[in-house]
Amino acid sequence: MRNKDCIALILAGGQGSRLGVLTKKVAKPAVNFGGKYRIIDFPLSNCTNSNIDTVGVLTQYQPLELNSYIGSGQPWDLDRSFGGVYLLPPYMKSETGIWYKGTANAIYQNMDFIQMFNPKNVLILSGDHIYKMNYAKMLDFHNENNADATISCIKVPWDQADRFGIMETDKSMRISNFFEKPKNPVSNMASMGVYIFKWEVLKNYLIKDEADLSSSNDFGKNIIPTMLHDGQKMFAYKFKGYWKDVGTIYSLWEANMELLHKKPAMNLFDKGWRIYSKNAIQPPHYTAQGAIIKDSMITEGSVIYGKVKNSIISSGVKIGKNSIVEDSVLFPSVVIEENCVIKKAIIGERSVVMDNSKIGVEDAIEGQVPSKMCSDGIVLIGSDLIVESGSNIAKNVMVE
Amino acid sequence: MRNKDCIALILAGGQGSRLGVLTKKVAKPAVNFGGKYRIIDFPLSNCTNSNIDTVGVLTQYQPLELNSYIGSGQPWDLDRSFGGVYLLPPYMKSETGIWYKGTANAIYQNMDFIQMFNPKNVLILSGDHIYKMNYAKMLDFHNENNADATISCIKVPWDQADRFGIMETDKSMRISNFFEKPKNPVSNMASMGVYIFKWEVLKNYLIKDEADLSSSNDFGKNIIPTMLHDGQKMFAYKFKGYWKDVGTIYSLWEANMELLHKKPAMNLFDKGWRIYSKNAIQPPHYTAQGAIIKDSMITEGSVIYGKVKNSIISSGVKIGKNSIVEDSVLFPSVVIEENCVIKKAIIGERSVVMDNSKIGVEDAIEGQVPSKMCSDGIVLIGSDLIVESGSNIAKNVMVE
Amino acid sequence: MKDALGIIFGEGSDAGLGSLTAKRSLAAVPIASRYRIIDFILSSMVNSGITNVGIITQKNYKSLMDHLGTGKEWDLNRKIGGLLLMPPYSSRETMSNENGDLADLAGALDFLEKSPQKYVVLSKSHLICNLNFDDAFEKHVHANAIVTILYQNLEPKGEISGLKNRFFIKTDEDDRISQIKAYSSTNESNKISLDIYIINKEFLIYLIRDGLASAEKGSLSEIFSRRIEHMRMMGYAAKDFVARIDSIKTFYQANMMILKKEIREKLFFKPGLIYTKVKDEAPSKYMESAVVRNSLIADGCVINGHVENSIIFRGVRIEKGARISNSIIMQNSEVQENAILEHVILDKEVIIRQDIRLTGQESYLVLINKGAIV
Amino acid sequence: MKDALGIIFGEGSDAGLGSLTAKRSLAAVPIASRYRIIDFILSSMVNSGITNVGIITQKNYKSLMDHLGTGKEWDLNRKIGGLLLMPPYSSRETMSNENGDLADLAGALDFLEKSPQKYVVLSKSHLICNLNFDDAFEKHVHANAIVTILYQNLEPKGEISGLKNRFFIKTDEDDRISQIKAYSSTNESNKISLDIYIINKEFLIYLIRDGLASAEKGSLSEIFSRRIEHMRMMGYAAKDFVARIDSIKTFYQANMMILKKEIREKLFFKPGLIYTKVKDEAPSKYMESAVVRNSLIADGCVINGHVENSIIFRGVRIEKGARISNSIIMQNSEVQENAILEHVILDKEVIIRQDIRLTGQESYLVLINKGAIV
Repeated sequence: MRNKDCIALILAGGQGSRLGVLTKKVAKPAVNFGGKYRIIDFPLSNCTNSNIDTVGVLTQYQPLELNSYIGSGQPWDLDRSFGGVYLLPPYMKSETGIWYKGTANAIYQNMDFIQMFNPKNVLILSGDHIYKMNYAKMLDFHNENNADATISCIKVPWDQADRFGIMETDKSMRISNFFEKPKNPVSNMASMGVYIFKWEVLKNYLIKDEADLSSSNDFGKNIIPTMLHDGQKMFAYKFKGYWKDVGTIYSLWEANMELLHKKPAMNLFDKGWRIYSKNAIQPPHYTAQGAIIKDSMITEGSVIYGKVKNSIISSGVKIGKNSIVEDSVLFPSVVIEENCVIKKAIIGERSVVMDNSKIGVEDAIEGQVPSKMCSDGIVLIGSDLIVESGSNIAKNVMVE
Repeated sequence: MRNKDCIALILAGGQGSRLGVLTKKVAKPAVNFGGKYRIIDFPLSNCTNSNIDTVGVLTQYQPLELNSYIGSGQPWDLDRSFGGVYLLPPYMKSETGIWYKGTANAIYQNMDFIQMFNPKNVLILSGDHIYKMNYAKMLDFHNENNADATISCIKVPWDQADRFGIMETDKSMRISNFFEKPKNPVSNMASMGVYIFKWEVLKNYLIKDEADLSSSNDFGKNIIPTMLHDGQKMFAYKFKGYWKDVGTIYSLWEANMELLHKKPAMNLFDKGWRIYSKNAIQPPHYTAQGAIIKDSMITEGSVIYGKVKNSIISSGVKIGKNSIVEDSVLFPSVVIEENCVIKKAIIGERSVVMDNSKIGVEDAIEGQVPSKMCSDGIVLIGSDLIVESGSNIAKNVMVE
Repeated sequence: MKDALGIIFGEGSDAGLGSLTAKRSLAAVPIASRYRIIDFILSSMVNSGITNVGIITQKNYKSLMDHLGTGKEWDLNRKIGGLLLMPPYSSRETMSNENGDLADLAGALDFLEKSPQKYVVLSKSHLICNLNFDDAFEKHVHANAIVTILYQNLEPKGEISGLKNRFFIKTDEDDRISQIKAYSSTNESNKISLDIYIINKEFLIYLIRDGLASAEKGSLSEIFSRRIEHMRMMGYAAKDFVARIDSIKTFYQANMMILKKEIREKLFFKPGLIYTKVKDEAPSKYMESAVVRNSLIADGCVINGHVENSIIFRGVRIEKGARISNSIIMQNSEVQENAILEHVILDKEVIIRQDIRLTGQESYLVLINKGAIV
Repeated sequence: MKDALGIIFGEGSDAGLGSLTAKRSLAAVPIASRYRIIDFILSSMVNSGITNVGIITQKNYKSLMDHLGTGKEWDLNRKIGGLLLMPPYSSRETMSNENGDLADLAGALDFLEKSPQKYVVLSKSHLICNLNFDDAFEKHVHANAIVTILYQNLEPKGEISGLKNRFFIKTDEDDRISQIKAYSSTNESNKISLDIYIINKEFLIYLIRDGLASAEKGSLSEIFSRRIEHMRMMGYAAKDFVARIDSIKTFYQANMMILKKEIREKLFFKPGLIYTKVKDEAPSKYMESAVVRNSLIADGCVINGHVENSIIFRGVRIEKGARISNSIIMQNSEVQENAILEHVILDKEVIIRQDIRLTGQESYLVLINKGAIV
């Protein structure tokens, strides 16, 4: 029987309801990012670049687009004969089947899958963070410490620490305490939701946790505190670099805008650590005679006649004459007709903004209710919508 | 947008409980057949050979082995960029998810998937029949008749007709009546569970059927009778050739034995219509000095020292010296040690029969209860079992 | 069109692309910001439903092999059929190109015989086009033709440059071919052959065998011309845009024509998409002082200078103050600050240093070799 | 071993396999019922974690290309790395084989330079083996060696036939190599080189460049021998079964050796599996009068005759009354009723008609060409 040293499992089942209309029809990891990527490209590419060639993607909510996006895994070189990428929805055993109850239960339900590869370690990832990370280095750290579990952590601003799992460690980085979303954080070392476990050890805890009917079957709330309580060797691995949870409209917009910095913390041009994505099969983009483009990223298939400033333009986008797009993120195949003004907007796939429209220009307009999910003036337009000629959409509005 | 003329959907969700211990851990379409195949190889290879390059496999029950068997679809040349093979388990939409309720509901839940390819026709198949069929010819017949639905049918013995959906047709083969499992059949033209529908027409019936809370959401019981009642153009397509439902232990054993006929009706050697399967990566089989093999099929990785008669020997099987295997089907990696006698047995993957054992020789043995699922003297041994030295297992016994 | 296989000649025998084809076959010459020349005819075949394509290569085909890889991007990574590169047989190494098309096709005999399809679509690689052969194929089968030659109507007659190596055909009202003739100034026909053929496979095999035995030379046009009396040959008028690359000049013109909206919108999208090797570059980044006009830009570029009427390939860097016009800048080249390029073609990985000025003319393009530092 | 790439020579320069290599490279010669010779060294590399393999081919590599396809069966259909066939450069066509290994390797320079790995595992294709290079690789890195040569101990000294083209090495107690010497009857060492090398990539590149500039000839053994004073070379004793194919005789012997249980059980399973092209044949069918003893049989065969001590490839038919012993019958051949074959090798697609009798000797095997009808 062949073994794998380490396989990865990506938790991609979450609905991502704070992303509003963007996750109406797709799972959160399938949300577009940075012009030609989807969020899940980041953990998948990290795996490939870290020489981890076996990845299970645990899906549950609206997986169709994610499934057809991932396909055989070829764009990430994950179409391997023994290993590669597997999509793992819940399934029925004997007469019964249950949906994934929590992060730990999702892994529990796929123990047979993991056992196929008989791995020494499993790497647990979540499908909703933008970052570049060499998991191989974390695995080395894990092995050097002969750890039962290693949790990757990053320093967060103190005032945000109560939104994370917070760790206390000794000098050797062994974890002495773990607090899930503490009201009064004792440290600002936050868990990134990236774990490596010895599979033999984790397996037992998953079985115990499943048997415990009071458990919410969650890594942060149940598995990790229990293991720590039992005195298992658990270490914190310090990650330095860009790491961003893009779970809200604002953070998604902000992460896109950060790509436009002169020297962005998330460098997509690094040939030593490419982010792979499924190709859109589009020609080069075309910039017309009258177009003005500054501080922006533009990708294949776009055709620009208007003015684009500080924006992310995805594949196949058309921007008509005399239109202005600023501080915005246009998803694939969006069409902006002529004489429009678009400010601080995220516009979903294939939506069309007809001519003479204004989006995100006015502070408030009668009859338009600002969305709770939008903040800081961001306008969110869903997929496959048509914004009629001469429309005017105020800041903080979400259009479904 | 690209379209497909016809895509196929294979209903592979059934538990196949009449196959007893063989489907304890795997879905019925993943059950081994003919030495190096699994049942689903037949509809998949038929699709490839009929130039249908887009196939959805609807899974629900124990899909892990099926999923890892099908993988990217490469063995069937179904790893296509636009199209290829997709595994379709049930999933959650918004807050809710429901398991497949019936055959029609399974297709209903995957309407978004089908819509991705915008096909003119859909071919619905079941994953538990052994046959070779050119679906392209049936599609031609369907198109020539400008049919809303075409149902493939085969003549069955009159005394079995009450187990099938039975059709009455006029001379042009237009269906005038359809009876699901009639007590007093008026015809012996039985539905093979192979349907072609115009997608636009089927879509509407699926939506209507789903809204009907009294429906059991089944093609044979609901969709087809309703369409017929509405006067849709439905035709019967006569299939001639080998077709076998392998839903019971006996029929599975019999179908295997039929391969050993001198000129078998199911010819696996036909280079014009190959049955593809996932390769086991095994060396050629080895037949030792003292071995005697007659009227049998042996495949890669097997090593035969004993006597094999009228049997199917799958990949990686070992048969020790002085052992006799007759009228049996040994699944992959079965080991028969020395001095055993095996008669009329089906032995599951990786099971080991230790030396001096007798299987299927005695009519009855005290303490061994014949299984309701076994008949005609067939013994069924499950997967991953060890039959201890000197065991004696009577006819019609199922060992779990 | 499951019943047709494709054959593409990797070389144009008349490829005069200077240093662009010094170390690569014509088929592998980069074009239109992210493609290689062969992508267009290969995608046309794939979009017509052909799943079995053989490519006849001669020399210098390492870059072509590298480009095509497993054939994945064209969905030709198939177990049944798929992409096959046909290198020269060792027994053919002594032959020279002068032996003509049949000698080149001899390397494909085995492929032709083992493939189940009954018809062959045969083309050279040097056509920039987006074609669908379904209609021509149906007409070929329906007309019981042995060969169908795809042609275009020249309006007005004989107005394209570089006609001297081209063949013209005459057809009757049913499009049956009555004459195939090399271009001459007194040409009486405006139907110019595209050198794309639909041929019955058994006949092609016969022709190759027969031609080898008798050492018959020349191009397929000449060979068909000699047999015009004996066989049923049909013409088929292709109405889509087709540019033929057979010189630096036509190469440059084809690139510039793609800047035109009406050509671009058809060439890349209709009737099918054009596939090419994926490079996983980030979207291109326009910096603060970027000024870009009427240009095609691939992914992975960083632009801080001026670009006008130009074709920019993947991974190109254009620094502040640099000015590029009417030029073609291939993959991973770098144009440093205040450099000025007009009517220039940079091959891959060229570096143009600060303040350098290179100026060509439309009639005399400056061509810089791969990897050069200027 | 993610930090090593593989290079395999498709030809053995000393391949004397008669008509078996007339139209295919040595690497593509069928062996052991369902494999080609290259499968063993290629699978060894893949099982050692190498994901980037270049194969240097010269002539006749169409069948090799066809066999390897997209590399899928070896899990080498990769986007990053994978399988690369390296055809001869056109500039090299004038060179002959006598220029030696460095000239052959020149075709791989580009591949070596563009690959990210730091080490190279280099082998000829003609070894029937199942090796794992992990341990040798670790020792190579740990010992700071520039080159590690894999060798085997001959016990007793010099007992294998065909030693005359082989090289022997002497090592000190740390396995550092002190001498590399061609075989002679007075040979003092029992360490015979397998011609498998682990080499630091930068050094290999230097060697190729340097060797080309000075037109250095000879095999790598000779080239390393000349430099033995200047560089740290280590030996590594491989303890597994290795058969070397360099004549019809060694080819036949290797096939027959695989009939032995202890060799078969290791060669196909340990340390890894041996991959080959999948053909989708049905299981083999034994009919009523089949008698098979001590033989290896691939899938897709129909056996109704007698087979003893033989190697039967895929899709072979053996009719009633036919008797085959001590023979190798390749793919899709057919032995008709009452024919008798002893010590015979049938290439692919041979037909032996009724009642024909062919008898060779172990010292003189009868070899029938591909496609022959006897």
